[in-house]
Amino acid sequence: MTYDVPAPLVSRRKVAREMWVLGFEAAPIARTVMAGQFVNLLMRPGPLLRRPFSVYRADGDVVEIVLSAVGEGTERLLDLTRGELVSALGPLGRGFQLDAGPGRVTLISGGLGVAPMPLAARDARALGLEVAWVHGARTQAELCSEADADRYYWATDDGSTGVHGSALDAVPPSEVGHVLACGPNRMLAAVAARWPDAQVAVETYMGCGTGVCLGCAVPRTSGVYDRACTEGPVYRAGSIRWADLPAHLHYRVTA
Amino acid sequence: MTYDVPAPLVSRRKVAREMWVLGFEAAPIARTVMAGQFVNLLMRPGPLLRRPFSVYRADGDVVEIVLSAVGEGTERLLDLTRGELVSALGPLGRGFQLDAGPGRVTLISGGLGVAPMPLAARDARALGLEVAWVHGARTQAELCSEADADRYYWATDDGSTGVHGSALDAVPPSEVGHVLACGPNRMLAAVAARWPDAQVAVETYMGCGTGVCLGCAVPRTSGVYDRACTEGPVYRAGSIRWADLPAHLHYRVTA
Amino acid sequence: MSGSLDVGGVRLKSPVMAASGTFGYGTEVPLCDRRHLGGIVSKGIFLQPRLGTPPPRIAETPSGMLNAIGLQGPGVEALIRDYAPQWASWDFPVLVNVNGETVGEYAELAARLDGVLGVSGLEINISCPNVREGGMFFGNDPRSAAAVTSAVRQRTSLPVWVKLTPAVTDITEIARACEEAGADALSAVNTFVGMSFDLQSRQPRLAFHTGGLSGPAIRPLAVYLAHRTARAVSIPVVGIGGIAAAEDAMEFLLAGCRAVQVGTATFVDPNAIGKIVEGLRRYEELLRPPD
Amino acid sequence: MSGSLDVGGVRLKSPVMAASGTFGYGTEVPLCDRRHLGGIVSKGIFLQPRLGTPPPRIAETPSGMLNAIGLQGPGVEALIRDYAPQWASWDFPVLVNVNGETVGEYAELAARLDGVLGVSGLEINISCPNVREGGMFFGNDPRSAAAVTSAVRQRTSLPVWVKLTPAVTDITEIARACEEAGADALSAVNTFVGMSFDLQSRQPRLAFHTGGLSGPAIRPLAVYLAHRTARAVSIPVVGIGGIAAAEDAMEFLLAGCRAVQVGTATFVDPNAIGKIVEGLRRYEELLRPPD
Ligand SMILES: Cc1cc2nc3c(=O)[nH]c(=O)nc-3n(C[C@H](O)[C@H](O)[C@H](O)COP(=O)(O)OP(=O)(O)OC[C@H]3O[C@@H](n4cnc5c(N)ncnc54)[C@H](O)[C@@H]3O)c2cc1C
Ligand SMILES: Cc1cc2nc3c(=O)[nH]c(=O)nc-3n(C[C@H](O)[C@H](O)[C@H](O)COP(=O)(O)OP(=O)(O)OC[C@H]3O[C@@H](n4cnc5c(N)ncnc54)[C@H](O)[C@@H]3O)c2cc1C
Ligand SMILES: Cc1cc2nc3c(=O)[nH]c(=O)nc-3n(C[C@H](O)[C@H](O)[C@H](O)COP(=O)(O)O)c2cc1C
Ligand SMILES: Cc1cc2nc3c(=O)[nH]c(=O)nc-3n(C[C@H](O)[C@H](O)[C@H](O)COP(=O)(O)O)c2cc1C
Ligand code: FES
Ligand code: FES
Repeated sequence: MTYDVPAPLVSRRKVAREMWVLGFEAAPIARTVMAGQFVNLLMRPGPLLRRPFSVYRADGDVVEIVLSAVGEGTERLLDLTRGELVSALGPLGRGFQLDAGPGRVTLISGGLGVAPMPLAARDARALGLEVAWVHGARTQAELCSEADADRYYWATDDGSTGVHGSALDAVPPSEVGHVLACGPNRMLAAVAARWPDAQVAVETYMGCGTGVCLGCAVPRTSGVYDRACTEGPVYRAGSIRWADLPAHLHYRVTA
Repeated sequence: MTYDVPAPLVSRRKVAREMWVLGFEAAPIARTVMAGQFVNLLMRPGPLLRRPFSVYRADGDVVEIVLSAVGEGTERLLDLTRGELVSALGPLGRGFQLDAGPGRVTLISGGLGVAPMPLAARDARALGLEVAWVHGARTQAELCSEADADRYYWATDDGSTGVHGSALDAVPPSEVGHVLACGPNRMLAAVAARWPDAQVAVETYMGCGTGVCLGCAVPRTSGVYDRACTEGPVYRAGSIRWADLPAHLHYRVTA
Repeated sequence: MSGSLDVGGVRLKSPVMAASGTFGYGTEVPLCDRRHLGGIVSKGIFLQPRLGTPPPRIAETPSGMLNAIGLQGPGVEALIRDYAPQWASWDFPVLVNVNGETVGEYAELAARLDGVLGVSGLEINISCPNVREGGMFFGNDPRSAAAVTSAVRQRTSLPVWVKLTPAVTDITEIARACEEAGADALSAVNTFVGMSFDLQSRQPRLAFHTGGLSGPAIRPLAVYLAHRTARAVSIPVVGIGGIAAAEDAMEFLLAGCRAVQVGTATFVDPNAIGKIVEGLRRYEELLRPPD
Repeated sequence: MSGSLDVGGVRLKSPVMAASGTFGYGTEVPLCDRRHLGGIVSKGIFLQPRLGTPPPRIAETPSGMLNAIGLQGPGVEALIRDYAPQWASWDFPVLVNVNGETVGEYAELAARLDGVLGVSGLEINISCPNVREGGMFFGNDPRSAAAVTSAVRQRTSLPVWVKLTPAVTDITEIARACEEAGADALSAVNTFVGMSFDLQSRQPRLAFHTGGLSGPAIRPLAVYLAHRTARAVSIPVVGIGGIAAAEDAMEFLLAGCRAVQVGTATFVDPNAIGKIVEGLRRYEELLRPPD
C-alpha cells in the first residue's frame, strides 16, 4: 500500500559534516516502511519532480531521512523550517529481504549509503540476526555519527580514523555474514565482485517513483532493464550490469 | 540612482480584509524614493520575473508596500517569514510631480490604489500643500484602515460606509484641488474624463522595470507607446489612450 | 465537465486523459481517482519487445524534464495477453499508442490490435525515426505522416488518432495530411527534442544524448500548436503539453481542443488527473460558447 | 574566460553578450558591470520607426515569458543619430539587430549602417514575417533565409551574423544555407512561438495573441538546436536561450558554441551578465579540449 501524505518537518539534526537527518510526520508511511524502501518527496515551491530518499529511521509517526545538499531539491529540504510541509509519497520499492536468524548480517555503507542501514539493523535484530556494520567515508568528519549494530568498523579514505581505505577494506573476514550494502554505485560494483549474493540498494534518477515512467532503468545481467522504483531499489548484487549503471550521485567516498 | 539590495522582511500588518502591508529593510531605496515610484521585487524560490509594487511608506531604512494575494508572486510575498530576503530593485519610475504650496491636492484611490498615497501625502505636506483623501472600495471591510491626510472621504460600492458609489462620486466639489489618483485603470479613465490634468499612477505588466524590454507599453494620445517603468508610472491623465490600456489587475472596486 | 463525451469515435468518461508513457498500462499508478479518468493511452508499443535506451534516461530542466526511454516495452503479443483482458473490464477507454520503424510495421501492429477486446482505439505515434528515410521522424513530413495514417486506417476498424510531432515548420500541413489520410482525431503534441550537458563529465546528461522535453515549460508552445491544429482541421484535437492544473487544461479547451491528456504531472502527483477533473467543474460555464 | 576573443569578425571582450531586445540600446540597464560585457546586440531595428504592438505585450509562463513587442523602435536614422555616437566611445562591440519585411528592406538597412562609427557588426533577425510570402518567417525557409543573408552580405563590409528561428523542421538546413550565403557567424536561437489564454476574458493573454517564448524553460531546446547548428557549419555559433547562470552558459559552450547571449535573465537581474562572466572563471579548465 502506498500513501501520499502532507508531511510537516518535525526534527533536524546534524550527523556528520554537511550531513543532516530530517524528520517528517507521516504516520502511515512510518508505520509500514521496511528497510531499503524509500519515500518520494515533493517540495512546493521547489523543483518540478519529487526527490527520492531512503527511509533512515521510522519512529512512531515520524519518518527520518539523511541527506546532504547536492542540488536544488536537497537544498530546499535543508532550508525547510519546522512545520513546513512536503508531500511524502511512500513507502516505495522493494526493500531488503531477510530470513529469520540465527545468523549474521554485515551492513556495508559508504558515505550517504548509511541511509537504509538503521532500518536494516532494526529488522535484522527483530529476526534474531547478529548485526555488524562497516561504514566508510572520505574522512573522519564525514563519518555518520549515528550507528546501531552489535559491532562497528570504520574506514576513511584519508586514514583519519579506522582502516585507511574503503568500507570494503575494513570488513573483517570473521564478520562476513549476509551482506547488505549501500553507497556509490562504483562501491556497490566492488561489493558485487566479492559477494555476488549481497543485497545492494542502488540509485538512479527517478521520474515518478511509482513504476510508470521507466526513467529509473537498472541494467540486469538477464539483459533487460527494470525499474529501481518498483523491482528495486534493492537487488542481488550479482544480478546487475554495473558497467552500464551510471555513477550518478557523487558520494563523498571512493569505492 | 537605482539600487538592487537584498531586503529582509521586517514587518507585516493587516490594513483591510485580505490587504497587508509588508516592510522590507532597504536603506538606499527608503532614503531616496519619491511618491509614485515603485520597487521591483524578486523572490527566490518564486516566479521567474520580478513583481512591481508602489512604495506605500518609507520610514528610515524600511520600505513598505501594500498588497493582496492575486497570484503566485503576491502569495509568495505574503508567505515570507520575518528575516527572509527578497531582492529589491528601485526606486524605479517617475513619481508624482508637485509644485510648492500654498494650494491643495486631492488624493483619489480605489482599492489597492491607496498604495502610493501615503508618500504623496507626505511630500505634499512637505511642500505646504493641504491634503484631502478620497478612498473607495467594494465594501467597508476592504477600505484601507490607514489614512494620512487633512480630511478623508470614503466610498463603498455597497454603501456599507461613506458614499454609496465609487471614489469619484465621493469627491466633494469643494475639495477638488490638484488631483493625484491611483486605482484600477478603468477608474483612472473616469478620472481622466473629469480632470484631464490629474496625475495618475497606472499599471501594466512589467518584464524588467528598467526600461529595456518595452513590455510595459502605455498608449499615449500622441500616438506612441511609452514605458510605464521609465516615462511612467505617473502620467497626466489626459495624455493616455485609456481605451487601449488593458484593465489588468482585477482590483476589488468598480470605477 | 461531468458526463462522457465522444472524441474521434472514442467515448471518454471526462475530457482529461492520461498521456502515453506516463501512466504505464493503466495498472501501475497508485492513488489515482480512476472515477475521473476520461481514458488512458497506454505506453507506446512496437510489434516486437524493445529493451529501451541505457540510463540515465531522464534529466530535470527548469519546469520540465527530458526523457529518452527508447520506447521500452514487451511487444504487442504480451500487451494483448497481459493487459488487454484487464482493460476490457474497466469503465474508461484505453487507446494503444502504436509505433513502428517502417510504414509496414505500423500497419501490421494496427491489424494485430484490430478487434482485440479492451482496446478502444489506436493513437499513432509518428514521432518515431523512419529507418527507411535516414531516421527522420515520420511526423516531420506530411507525406510519411499521411502514409502511416492511411496504412493504419486500412488495417483497423478501431478509431485512429494521430499524435503530432511539435518541432516542425508548419504543423497545420501535417495535421491536414493526417486528416485527409483518415485520422479520426489528432493529439497535439508530443515532446520537443532537447538536450542538456553535465558539467562534471562534459557529456550530455542523457545516455541517448537527446531527449523529449515535457512538463509546464512547454505549455505555451503546446497551446499554440494545438490552437493552430484545431483551426486547421475539422476533426477533434486533443491538447497535450504541460498540463498540471484545471487552469492549464482550460487553456487548451479555450484554444479549441475537445479534450486533453496529462503526462508529466502524474509523476509529480499520482492523482493529478483526478484533481484536474474536479477543478474543471469551476469552469464549466466558461466552456459554453460566448453569447 | 578572461581575455577577448574573435567571433565571426567581431572582437568580443568576453564570451557573454547581451541579446537583442533585452538590453535596449545599451544605455538603459542600470547596475550592470560593463567590464564583463562581451558585447551587446541592440534592440531590433527597421528602416522606419515602428509603434509596436498594443498591450498586454508580455505574459509570464512556467520558467519563461511570452513577449510580443512588435519590434517597436525609432528607425535606423534615429539609431544612427542618437545611439551610434555613444557606442563609438565604448570598449565593447555593439552589433545592430537588423529587420525587414522584404529582402530589399534588409539590404537597404544594411547599406545604411555600413561604415557607421560605433556599429561593429550586424545580426540579421530572420524571424520576421515575409510580407511577400504570406507572412511566413524568412527563417522558416532556407531559400529566403539565404536570400536575406546574401542581400545583406553584398551591401555591407561589416561582419554579418544571422540569428536563426528555432521552430523549423531541420535547423541545419537553414544554417548551412546562411553559411553558404556568406554569414560570418550564426546566433542560435531566437524565441519560440507560444500562446497562453486568460481564463477571465477567455482571450489570449497577449493582445497580439501569440508571442515569443524565452527564459530558462527553452534552454534544453536551445542547447539542442545550437548543438546541431554547431555540428552542421564551420562558422562560429553563438548560443542563446534561457541562460541565467555560468552553468547554463557552459552547457552551450560544451555544445559547441563559441560565445553566448543572455536575454531574459537581465530582466531578472540587471547584472546577470556580470555574474555569469565571473562564474565562468570556475570552469575555464573545462573548456580545454579533453586529453
Ligand atoms: C531509491 C533512492 C534512494 C535515495 N536515498 C537517498 C538518501 O537517503 N539520501 C540522499 O542524500 N540521497 C538519496 N538519494 C539520492 C537523491 O534522490 C538525490 O541526491 C536527489 O534527488 C538530488 O536532488 P537535487 O535536486 O538536490 O539534486 P539535482 O540538482 O537533481 O542533482 C544534483 C546532483 O545529484 C545527482 N542526482 C540527482 N538525482 C539523483 C538520483 N535520483 N539518484 C542519483 N543521483 C542523483 C545528479 O547527478 C547531480 O550530480 C536516493 C536516490 C534514490 C533513487
Ligand atoms: C508600477 C506598478 C505598481 C504596482 N503597485 C502595486 C501595489 O502597490 N500593490 C499591489 O498589490 N499591486 C501593485 N501592482 C500590481 C502588482 O505588480 C501585481 O499584482 C503583481 O505583479 C501580481 O503578481 P502575481 O504573481 O501575484 O500575480 P500573477 O500570477 O502575475 O497575475 C495574477 C493577476 O494579476 C494581474 N497582474 C499581474 N501582474 C500585473 C501587473 N504588473 N500589473 C497589473 N496587473 C497585473 C494579472 O492580470 C492576473 O489577473 C503594481 C504594478 C505596477 C506595474
Ligand atoms: C517518460 C515519458 C514517456 C513517454 N512515452 C511516450 C510514448 O511512449 N508514446 C508517446 O506518444 N508519447 C510519449 N510521451 C509523451 C507524452 O505522452 C506527452 O505527449 C508529453 O509528455 C507532453 O505532455 P506532458 O507535458 O503533460 O508530459 C512520453 C513522455 C514522458 C515524459
Ligand atoms: C522582450 C524581448 C524582446 C526581444 N526582441 C528581440 C529583437 O528585437 N530581435 C531579436 O532578434 N531577438 C529579440 N528577442 C529574443 C532574444 O534576443 C533572445 O533570442 C531570446 O529571448 C532567448 O534568450 P533568453 O532566453 O536568454 O531570453 C527578444 C526577447 C525578449 C524577451
Ligand atoms: S521512477 Fe518512474 S518508473 Fe521508476
Ligand atoms: S518593464 Fe521593461 S521596459 Fe518597462
